[in-house]
Amino acid sequence: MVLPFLIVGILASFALILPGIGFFYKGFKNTHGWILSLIALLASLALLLTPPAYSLIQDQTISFTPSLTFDSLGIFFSIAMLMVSVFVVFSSYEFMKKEGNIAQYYSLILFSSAGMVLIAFSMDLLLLFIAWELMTIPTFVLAGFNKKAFESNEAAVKYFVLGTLSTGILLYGISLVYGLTGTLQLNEIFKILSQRALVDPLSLLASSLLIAGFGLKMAIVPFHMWIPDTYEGAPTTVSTFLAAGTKKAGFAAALRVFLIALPLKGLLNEWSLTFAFLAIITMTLGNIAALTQGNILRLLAYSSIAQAGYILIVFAIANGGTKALELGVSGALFHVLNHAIMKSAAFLVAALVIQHSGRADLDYYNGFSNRAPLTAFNFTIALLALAGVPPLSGFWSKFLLFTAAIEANMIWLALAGIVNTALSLAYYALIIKRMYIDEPQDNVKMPQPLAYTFILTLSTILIMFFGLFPDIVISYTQEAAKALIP
Amino acid sequence: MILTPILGALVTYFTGKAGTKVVRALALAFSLFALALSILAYGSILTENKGAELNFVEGPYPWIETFKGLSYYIAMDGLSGPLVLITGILTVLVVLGSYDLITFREPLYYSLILFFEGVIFGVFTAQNLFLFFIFYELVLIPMFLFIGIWGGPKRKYAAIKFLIFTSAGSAFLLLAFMALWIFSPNTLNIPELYGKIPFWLQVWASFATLIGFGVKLPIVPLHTWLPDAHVEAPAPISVFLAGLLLKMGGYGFVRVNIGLLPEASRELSWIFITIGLVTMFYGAIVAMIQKDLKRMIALTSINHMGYVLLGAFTGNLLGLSGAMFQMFNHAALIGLLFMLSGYIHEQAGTRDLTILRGMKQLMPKTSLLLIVGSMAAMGFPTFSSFLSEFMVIYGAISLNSFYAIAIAVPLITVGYFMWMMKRAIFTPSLSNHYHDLPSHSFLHLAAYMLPLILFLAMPWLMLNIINPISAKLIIGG
Amino acid sequence: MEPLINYITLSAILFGIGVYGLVSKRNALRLIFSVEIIINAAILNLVTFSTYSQPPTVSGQTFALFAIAVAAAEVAVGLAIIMVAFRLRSEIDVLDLKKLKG
Amino acid sequence: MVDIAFLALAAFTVATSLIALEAKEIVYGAVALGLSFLGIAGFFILLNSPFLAAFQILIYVGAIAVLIIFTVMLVRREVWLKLAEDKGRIVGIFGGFTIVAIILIFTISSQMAFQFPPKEQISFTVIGTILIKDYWFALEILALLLTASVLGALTLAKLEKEG
Repeated sequence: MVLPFLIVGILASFALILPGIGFFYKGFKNTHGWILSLIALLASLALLLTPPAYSLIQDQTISFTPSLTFDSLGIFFSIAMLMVSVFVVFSSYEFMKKEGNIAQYYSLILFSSAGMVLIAFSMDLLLLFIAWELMTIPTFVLAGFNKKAFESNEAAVKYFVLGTLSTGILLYGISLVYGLTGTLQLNEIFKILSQRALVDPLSLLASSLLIAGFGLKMAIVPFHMWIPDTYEGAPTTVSTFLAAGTKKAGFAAALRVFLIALPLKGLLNEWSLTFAFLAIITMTLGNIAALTQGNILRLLAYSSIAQAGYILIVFAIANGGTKALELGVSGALFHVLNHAIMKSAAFLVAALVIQHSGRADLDYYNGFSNRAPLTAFNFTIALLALAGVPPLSGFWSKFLLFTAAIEANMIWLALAGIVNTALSLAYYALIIKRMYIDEPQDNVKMPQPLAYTFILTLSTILIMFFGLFPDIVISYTQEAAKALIP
Repeated sequence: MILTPILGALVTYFTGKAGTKVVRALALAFSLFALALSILAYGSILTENKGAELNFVEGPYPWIETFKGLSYYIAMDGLSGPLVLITGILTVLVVLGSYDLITFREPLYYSLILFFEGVIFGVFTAQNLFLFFIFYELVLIPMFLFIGIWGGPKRKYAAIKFLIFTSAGSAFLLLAFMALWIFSPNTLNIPELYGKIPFWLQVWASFATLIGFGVKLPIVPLHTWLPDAHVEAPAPISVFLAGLLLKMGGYGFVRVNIGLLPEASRELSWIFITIGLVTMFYGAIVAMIQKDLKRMIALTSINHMGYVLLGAFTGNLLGLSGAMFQMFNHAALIGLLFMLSGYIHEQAGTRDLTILRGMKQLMPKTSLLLIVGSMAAMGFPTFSSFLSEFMVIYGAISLNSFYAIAIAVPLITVGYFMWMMKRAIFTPSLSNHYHDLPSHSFLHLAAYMLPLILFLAMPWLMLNIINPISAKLIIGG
Repeated sequence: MEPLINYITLSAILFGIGVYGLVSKRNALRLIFSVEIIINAAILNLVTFSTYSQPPTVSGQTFALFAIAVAAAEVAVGLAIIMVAFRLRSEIDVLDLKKLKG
Repeated sequence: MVDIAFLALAAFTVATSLIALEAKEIVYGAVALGLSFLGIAGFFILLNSPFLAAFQILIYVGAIAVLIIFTVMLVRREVWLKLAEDKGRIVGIFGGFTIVAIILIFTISSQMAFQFPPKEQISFTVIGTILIKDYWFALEILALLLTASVLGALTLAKLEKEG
């Protein structure tokens, strides 16, 4: 139980120290901030990955506060999200060479990461809310970090309005849940609600509001309109952080709230149908919109919406029996991890290109494989994994999710997912086609900075490794799923 | 066995800087090595007469503990043997044939060829449905790049069309396999699934695989990607496409539908056979009106694959063995025809049958090969393709005499090949700037005929390996 | 004291006003006003439920406390973003911000 | 049944929030928004939560509203003082009413809609205990959050040297 405190402590103290140093020590350079924040993130990651961490799972005796838990679900999400942070910080090195306010940038990323870790571990709506805000508020600033660019600022304004709206909606939903039960502890909420003979209609309203609140972060379809604009306008490293990191935190929060606090018998049917509907709409719309984009960032944004649709399947099958749920949760967790890696990699390639050339249109990628062979290869692997081509990691998680849908007797949902996967291959293949087949406009070699190459190659290795040996992750996610399902 | 070419692919790619000669030599060496392996494997199955059993079993090694169904399980039996053999042969021939026809980005090309070979080996030997599916999907990537990079003028369109059709097809396949997995969560090893699937599931799975494999085969309403892909692909790749990729569909039908879903296959055989007949007729008739030599050959292969579907679902020994035999023969003969069309295109500058003439005087060697190849494609009794077509049709007739109309198909085929030959070869030419084949190419192309003649002369070489497995499949179990 | 429904109705109306503003206004500041009204409705809800819960609890009031503080932090950041926007251009009409198409 | 004080306050709050959105001059809107925050504080007193009321006045009225007014005044020299014609008003009204209707439908069908507050009331001093006992960690996180937002706001608002 000490671990979450420790991690948040490490991240927060580095986050606090960084601007302090930046203020007092005039010689503060990009390298310093980069190294310091990497140390903080890697230390936290190492703490989560060490074996003692797992022995602590069983030991629930040391507890400082009832609002935190330390379970495998939380560890899993924290690992996935911290990995994204590491990716982002690592590749920010190039981006920050040209920017001011270095210390603040890294510090805000660390603050936000601390918030994400906390979300993964909270068992109390109050703490969840505060952690949610700790994650969100720094990202408002980060989205508008490029103060001289209109696009960045527009992205920030839109993101801010929608972000605070999600705060408001979330708050309203939480207030209803609190009004129904008189408590904020997730376990207690479930206990009290399940003791009632009737399901209060207000709980339905509350869950819809919570779906909407989380959905704004998760990029579920009716709440997705800000996503492409923000991802396009914000500095691309920040978009990576938003798409691969904070979005996952939305799923972490939603999983906790919906599978621990609100799985009520009377509610489940309405829920599963709503979620199944949302899932189908989200993936279909995301994929179709992605097909028509001419801008790599918007394409990736829409594909990220589609990916959110796949993960939503897990909520839709909550009614389908323990086995389906177990498969689904484990698939969703795996997909979260995969998506964190694949999306980071894809966005970082876009970031690299934008930094080099300032261009985000797809035409620039024509003949990319000649100009930057290694980057093109890594990008291809990431895209194929996003499309769910076996045996890359993205295949297995989608496979688990779809199987769960079949297991829960929702074959149509699985079918929709599979058809969508096939559809999505089309636009990923179009990018690959551009990179390998189309003639480039010019044959100028593009520099492949070491930081990017390292992180992209690492992601390729991870994608292939998890693809060839998915067992390592799946056995863990299944354990986490069992912990989550009563 | 699978690893050899894939390893070769990596080596070839990374030696790419050393120059194209090294790359070619390496690719040839690796493919020859793979060919030797496959001949050895084939030979040992043949001599020990173990066509019905699994040989060279690797596994099942559990791959993913939590998915009980998935294991690494590879083996060869009488069904995979001939296909593995022809894969080995075709790869060597394609590597040889690419010397003249592929002129840029060689390292990538040859490494993709070897990668493709390895994956195809995987498809034909996988004994686990998941493993099979993974290889099946992986084939798409090199093929997509082949068509897209080295293809003709409309290559981009053809590549994307190919990818979308086939990936949509495999989506259905995945759905079927997932359903099977949910039904039997502990294993998807093909030998362990025999006869354990309830009938209703078999029916649903049959429909899904009809689409899934049907796209690859291709059956008629789903075939439209094929002519485009063939026409745009470079000649050596067309050989792969027609010779091996289409076989994946046929192989899938035999392995999965006949093998795992026998009751449904029996009940629904009229659907499959009807589609097979339609495919045969369609392929033959549409081929007749083509002006482009290559497009004509592509449509011929649709026609030929119809035989496979027809034979496989006749449910008797003759038909099934004939279908398997046909797959092997077709791979060899279509390889020859496509390579020829490639050479003709290069030498004569056109494949348009309305322009192409007088090859008899100007390109005697080419004409000879074209005549021979066409004869093989017609099912002329000097080649083993005659044997297999005969077996299929005979098998079909013995099932239901109505299927005798299938006899009409070879007649149509003969008709349009004759017309083509009259046009292109025997009509006197108007110009005389065509060049004939160099003799090394002639030898290389003639090599395609070897298996066809060999297996006509000694059909037992093939049938001894095929018959046991088809007998086993028909009896069930 | 009123029955609970009166308070919920009130907060619902405030929520509705917020939504109305969000849908119909195209000025960044007014949008922030609307969102603040929604947050206030939620806070009012929290305090109401805290008082009306049986047996009475104060965690709702505690939550409200936190929420108010968080809202303050959010507004500070939001206004800073608006200031940047203002500096970049004198127009902050969101419709004009629609250079990026939705 | 309905308290006059409640009614009056409700009317005041709703009216001021509407004015906040509809006022021609955005400065008046900002002031009205502050007043509506004040109205909410009034409800907190009606709900026996004087501590919350004090907090609301301190933070929302004293800090947020003032901050907003300052911003509005700072920026008011510029063109965007006048609002553009709001096109989506009818849709907006429809959306607002839908939300109100949905919430009310769900609430009325709920068992607790016509509840009255229990007789006994907890003293607000308990809040302090809870803060220290259960939510000390959340409090620390809140401190982090405030630091982060101040840091962020400063970063954004700071004038860069190059201009």
